[in-house]
Amino acid sequence: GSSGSPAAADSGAGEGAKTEQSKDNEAADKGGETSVKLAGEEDGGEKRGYRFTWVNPIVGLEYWSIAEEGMAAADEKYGTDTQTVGPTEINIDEQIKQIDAAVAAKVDGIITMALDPEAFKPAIDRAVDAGIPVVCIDTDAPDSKRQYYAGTSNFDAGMEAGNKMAELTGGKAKIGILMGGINAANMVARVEGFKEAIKEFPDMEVIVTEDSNADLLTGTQKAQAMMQTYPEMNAVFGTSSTDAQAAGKVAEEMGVVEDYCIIGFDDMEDTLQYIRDGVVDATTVQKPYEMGYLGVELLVQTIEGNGPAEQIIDTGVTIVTKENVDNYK
Amino acid sequence: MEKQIIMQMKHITKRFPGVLALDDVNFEAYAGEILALCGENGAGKSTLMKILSGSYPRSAYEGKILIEGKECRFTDTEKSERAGIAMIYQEISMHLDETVAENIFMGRWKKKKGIIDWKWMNQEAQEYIAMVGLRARPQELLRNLSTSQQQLVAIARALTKNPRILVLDEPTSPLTIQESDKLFSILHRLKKKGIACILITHKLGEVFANADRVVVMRDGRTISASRMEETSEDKIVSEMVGRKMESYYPKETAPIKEVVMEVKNVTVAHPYAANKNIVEDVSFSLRKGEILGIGGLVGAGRSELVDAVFGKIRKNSGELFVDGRKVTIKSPADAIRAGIALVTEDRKTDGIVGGLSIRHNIALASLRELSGYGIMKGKKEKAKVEELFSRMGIKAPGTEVLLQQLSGGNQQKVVLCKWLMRKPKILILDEPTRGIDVGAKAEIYKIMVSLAKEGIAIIMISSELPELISMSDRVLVLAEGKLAGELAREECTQEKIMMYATNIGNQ
Amino acid sequence: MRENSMVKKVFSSKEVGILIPWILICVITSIANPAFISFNNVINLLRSVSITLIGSIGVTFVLISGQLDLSVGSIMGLAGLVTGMFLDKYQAPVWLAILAGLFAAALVGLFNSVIITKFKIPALIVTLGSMYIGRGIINVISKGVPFGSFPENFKQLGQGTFLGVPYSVYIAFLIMAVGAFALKYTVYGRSTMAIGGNMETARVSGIHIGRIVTLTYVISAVCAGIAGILTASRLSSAQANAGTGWEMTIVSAVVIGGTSMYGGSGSIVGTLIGVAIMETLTVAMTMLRVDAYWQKVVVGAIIIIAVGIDTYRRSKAASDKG
Amino acid sequence: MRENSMVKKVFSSKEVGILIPWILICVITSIANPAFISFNNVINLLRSVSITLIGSIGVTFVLISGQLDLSVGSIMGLAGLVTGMFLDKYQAPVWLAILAGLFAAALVGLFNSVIITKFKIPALIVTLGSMYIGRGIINVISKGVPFGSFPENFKQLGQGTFLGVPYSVYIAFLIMAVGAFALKYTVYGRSTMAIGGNMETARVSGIHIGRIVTLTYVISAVCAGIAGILTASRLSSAQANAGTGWEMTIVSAVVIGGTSMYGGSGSIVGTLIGVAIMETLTVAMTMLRVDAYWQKVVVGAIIIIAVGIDTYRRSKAASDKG
Ligand SMILES: Nc1ncnc2c1ncn2[C@@H]1O[C@H](COP(=O)(O)OP(=O)(O)OP(=O)(O)O)[C@@H](O)[C@H]1O
Ligand SMILES: Nc1ncnc2c1ncn2[C@@H]1O[C@H](COP(=O)(O)OP(=O)(O)OP(=O)(O)O)[C@@H](O)[C@H]1O
Ligand SMILES: [Mg+2]
Ligand SMILES: [Mg+2]
Repeated sequence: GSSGSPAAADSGAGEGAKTEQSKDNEAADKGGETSVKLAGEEDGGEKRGYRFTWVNPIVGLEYWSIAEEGMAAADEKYGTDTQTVGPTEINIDEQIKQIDAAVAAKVDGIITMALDPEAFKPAIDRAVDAGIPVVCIDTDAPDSKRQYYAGTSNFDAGMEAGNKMAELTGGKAKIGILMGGINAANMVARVEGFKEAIKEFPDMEVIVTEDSNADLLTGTQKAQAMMQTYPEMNAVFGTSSTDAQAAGKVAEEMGVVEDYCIIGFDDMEDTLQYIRDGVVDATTVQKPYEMGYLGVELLVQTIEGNGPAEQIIDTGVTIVTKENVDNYK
Repeated sequence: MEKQIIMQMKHITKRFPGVLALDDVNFEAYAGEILALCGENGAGKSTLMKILSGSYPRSAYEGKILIEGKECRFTDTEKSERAGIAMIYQEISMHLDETVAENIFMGRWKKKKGIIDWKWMNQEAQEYIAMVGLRARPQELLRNLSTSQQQLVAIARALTKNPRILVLDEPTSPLTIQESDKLFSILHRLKKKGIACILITHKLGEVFANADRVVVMRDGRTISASRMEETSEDKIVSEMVGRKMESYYPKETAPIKEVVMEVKNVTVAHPYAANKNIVEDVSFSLRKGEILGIGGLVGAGRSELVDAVFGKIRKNSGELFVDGRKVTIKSPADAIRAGIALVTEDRKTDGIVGGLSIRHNIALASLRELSGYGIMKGKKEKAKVEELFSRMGIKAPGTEVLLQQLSGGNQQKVVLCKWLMRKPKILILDEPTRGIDVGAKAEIYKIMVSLAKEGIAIIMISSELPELISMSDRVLVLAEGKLAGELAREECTQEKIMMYATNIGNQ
Repeated sequence: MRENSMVKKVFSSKEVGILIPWILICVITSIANPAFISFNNVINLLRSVSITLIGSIGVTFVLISGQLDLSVGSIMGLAGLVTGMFLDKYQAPVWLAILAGLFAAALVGLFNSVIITKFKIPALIVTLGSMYIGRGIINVISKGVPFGSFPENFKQLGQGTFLGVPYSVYIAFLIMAVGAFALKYTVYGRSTMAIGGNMETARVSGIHIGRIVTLTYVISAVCAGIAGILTASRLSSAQANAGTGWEMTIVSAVVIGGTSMYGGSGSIVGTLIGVAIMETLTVAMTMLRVDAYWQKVVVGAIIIIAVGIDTYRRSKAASDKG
Repeated sequence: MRENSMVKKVFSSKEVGILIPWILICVITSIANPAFISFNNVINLLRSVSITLIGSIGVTFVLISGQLDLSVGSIMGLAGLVTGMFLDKYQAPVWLAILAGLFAAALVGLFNSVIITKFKIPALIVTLGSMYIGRGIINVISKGVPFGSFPENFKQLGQGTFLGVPYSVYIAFLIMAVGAFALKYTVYGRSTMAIGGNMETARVSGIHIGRIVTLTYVISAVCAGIAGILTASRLSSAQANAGTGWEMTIVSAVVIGGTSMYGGSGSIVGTLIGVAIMETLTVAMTMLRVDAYWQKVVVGAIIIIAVGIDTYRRSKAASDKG
């Protein structure tokens, strides 16, 4: 059994708060698609031999390991090879360097997660201009020339969490937020979405925000201090994969599980267990496996010219609660 | 006396990058003798002894060592210690942040049931401290002791090892006469017990007063080995220098002109003892062309006095006039600007930068003068450095050699060059000839005289009374931080200085 | 250092200085928010302090000997992960899993010291390299997936209490006592001080530098390993990114506690207070309701002020006496 | 060093040693993947090297003077962010925005040096404190949201090229040349070396320690600031977490380049090679298709081996000459 994972600005991605996925850009990319048609059969399990590079925002984070499982499955199916590169802590600069290196290495396609759309746009455009197709997963760079995007926006995911909390607390909540990195764009987007959702409820209010650094140990320290300092607090929203677990752990230790509505992010095994036990109330789940799988599949399809017409594939958000915890997948 | 050879070094050759430090040296010592090892700075004395003590491991040199006829292969100092060799190093300082007892027993801590027995060590240390005549508690931090007191600790440390061969590399350089006498009485006692004491020194007086034999080295070779009665001071000197030397003290009285510096009521608080002044209300004046000696016992506060004048340490009160104008000196930089230069007592801590070249060290105090708009004038620098380098006869392959590779005496010459480069009005020398060979000493005296002739005023602190008496135009004697007396050249004798220094003269 | 009572010996004036800012932090926080001195909070604080302290004691020895160890964060993560893997994946008995974790840690320490002493490569480079290597091995082993099905008795180690006090506090206290004793009363401790104070002097005094340095890195690694295993137990989960950046927190805590970065002097009790300051600050910021975005500014300022008070006090003490 | 040609002077034997492993890395990578020496990749590599190099030159001076600067990562982020804020939020002209960024950087450097020289607090603590404070200010200013609407001419700075070579390469080369010259041929450089070698000797020789140290920290901060602004320009975005952990990369690069952590010796050309090794490794791993999970292991090992080769060569050279 494996379980929760930490890590700076975990999973989701940073759509800058304002970049919504609605701003589709249909025209942008015809040029990129044409160039790289290598020999390869249409479909099937044959060896295509394409070499893809996946530029991971945080190597070693469970969320992305799941996405990589999806990629591996697609690699298996299409006979491709996807290499993982990337930093172990958030470092946009290094991600960009890796994209450029992959372009220089003339790989057949690049998968990445555009932690900051503005920063990624030039690098993605350079890749596409060099004839290398790019697919964004989890977080989009909507104004770039990338061919496809598969994922859900963090803003929307945050909104779903906010709505769920309103539902669970009857619209009455003093909320403490545990953020997995207060300066990580994807965390900021989730919080903004969350706040957008609770705006409509006059009796819901965020009274404190703390930085857990996406680290379980720091998260528990902060959750504990928050719960003791703000007696009026009755709900916790955790934005990274370890935060709900941290809050749940502390609530359990202090014997105050009943007093708090805890909603988190991602479906780490420990979080799911806490949901079964009624310690954590809900968690917001994106689908990294699907994203990874789609990343490879869309690249193959782009190269072979048979991809879907729609550039944006929404992989959706699921809110997991006690009711659906064993069958949501 | 029939004495047996206790130690032989045969065909020892040692190379450093670019230097042949020892060239096929043969050296032997007898049980129960005091053997002096003499030679110019850089002759290879320290290197030879470091080989004996295992400080340079077996793989780093050629040749072999026989102890009582048995060949020994020392890979580290612990092995040589076991063979009965103890050494007091010339350049190696001790652990300043530890206690006296700790320094004495470092590496050989006494244990009781696996636990270090501080009580025993402090008691034991007390005995050795008393033996060498040190006035300090075993628990005192070494940092709080003066350089000479630290040297006594090093000697105590060597004695605890009960050596059969005791090597002392310039042990008396930082010591006063009384302390030296004490040391020699210890050495004579050891000698009677059959211990071989090898003494490196530049003070020939000591050699003749105490040694049984003397070995002279030059340029990495042994030149002679003779019994004291077979040789003479002149002979040793000429063997060392390779030529005949005239008098050591070339004192000519330069015309003494107007007052260049006046020091008024300098008081410096003791760094540790409360309500005590290490220098108290000292005033004196200094004239152009004059060499002013400052004498006194160790701990009299001579160093503190000049350090305070130079702005190296903080003074509590006192005024300074240079050329009749009052100058405020808060840092060495202020003093240097006022035309003062200071060759400090301990070159290792504040005289040299070991990791930099000779050139960088010599230029260090004159960076502004050797530059324009902040950029060094390379040619000018090189020329001036080369000139001083050869004038002082520094023994090194060139001016780009790192200072830490020079022998102790040559480092001292570099420090002197650094200040001469500035052409100061007032040159303060705190124990300037410490660790310097006779040739270079004479050279330094000559330079002092010629500087004085040029009208430079010189202050010289010295614990070597002959040097103080022969070189000074006037001697100030400090005792317990106060000015105890002033002696003109004519009335200056060892007895008078000692009288004032021990505060008898004041009555 | 005179012959004084044991208490005075332990709290020599050196450590008292840095105690003052810590007490200030505690007093101010308690007044602003009495919850700070609630039983729960104190116990939690003790728990965090104890775990960080264990790692810091090893690093104190490293710094005193004039060396540097940047790999402790990776070692902490690695030890926790290896223990977690043995428990979760191989269902090994607890003692074996812990031994395996400590063994992995000791191995990294040994690697560090062998490279440093045999090849004379600067410690900064070697331990930076092993920091990377250790983190890399963690990634290879875990692929980011934490291990977490631990038996109850293993979880007790980091979560359980005896007489209301977490086990980890007893462990830390024990290690601290042994460390403080070793520093003063064993040949190893004295040799470490000597090497850090002046390596050349130590060498000619017949101290085996290589052996002492090797031992020091292994001690540091094992301490980090213990801290990593306790963390995994405390969280019921061996995280792949555990200990990231921990080396800086620890070196800072040790230096705040008065140990010199350049070797030769330092104190275990000082390290305790340094760790206490760092850990207390994390909680105190929340308790004082300092905005999350401002917290780092405040923490940074307090670190400087705390050491500033200490420095001022010491220089004043020196001149008062004089 | 005798009277040699300029070239020989610059590439004194000290730097050549560490050049060898770098060349090895390049050759091996090029053979395995010729794309490594493609025009595009070389340019990209040059760009990365140049930006890191700028920051490293400042830190080289800091280390040579026997000091330490952990705040460069925060300063880098802060300068980029302030410039970004001026451009994006206040629509300021480019020159003003850059000046504002550099001013903010210099201010942190000044803060460091004043606290260090006036209050005698250890540099590790002070720059750790200002690392926190700087990062905190970034958080307060940005609240995690990057600034990003930059005018085209600002973007050109980090992205544009002249004769096919990025502007940042010219800037870095200029700074490097000035730095190398300053170290060897100016009063400032000489003083820095002396202070790092033996601070007391330097003081007694009339060098104004306070001034030189102050200047050094400001230089280090401004260099980090330039790197931060170039990074913002290169990414078309000023990130709140830019420069996190950068201080370690940089100190490592400088030490790999042969500068001593303990002051007194070092070389700018060595730093260039150290930076080149670190940056090349990142790209080479991708080019060699080394899996990300293994990359850290490989990078760590190569860092140790690279410095090991250099150390071995030097010790051999020393014994050969003798
Ligand atoms: N570590 C070293 N590296 C390079 N050269 C050295 C080193 N140590 C000594 N030398 C050289 O070896 C020679 C002998 O030095 P040594 O220290 O033995 O002289 P010495 O006779 O003790 O002189 P002094 O009276 O000045 O102490 C000198 O030329 C010196 O420059
Ligand atoms: N750092 C220090 N801490 C405590 N006491 C000191 C320190 N330096 C010197 N002293 C004490 O101050 C007194 C003066 O010492 P100092 O060595 O300066 O005298 P001196 O007359 O210059 O003798 P020397 O011949 O050794 O140069 C001594 O009693 C010494 O123990
Ligand atoms: Mg010598
Ligand atoms: Mg003196």
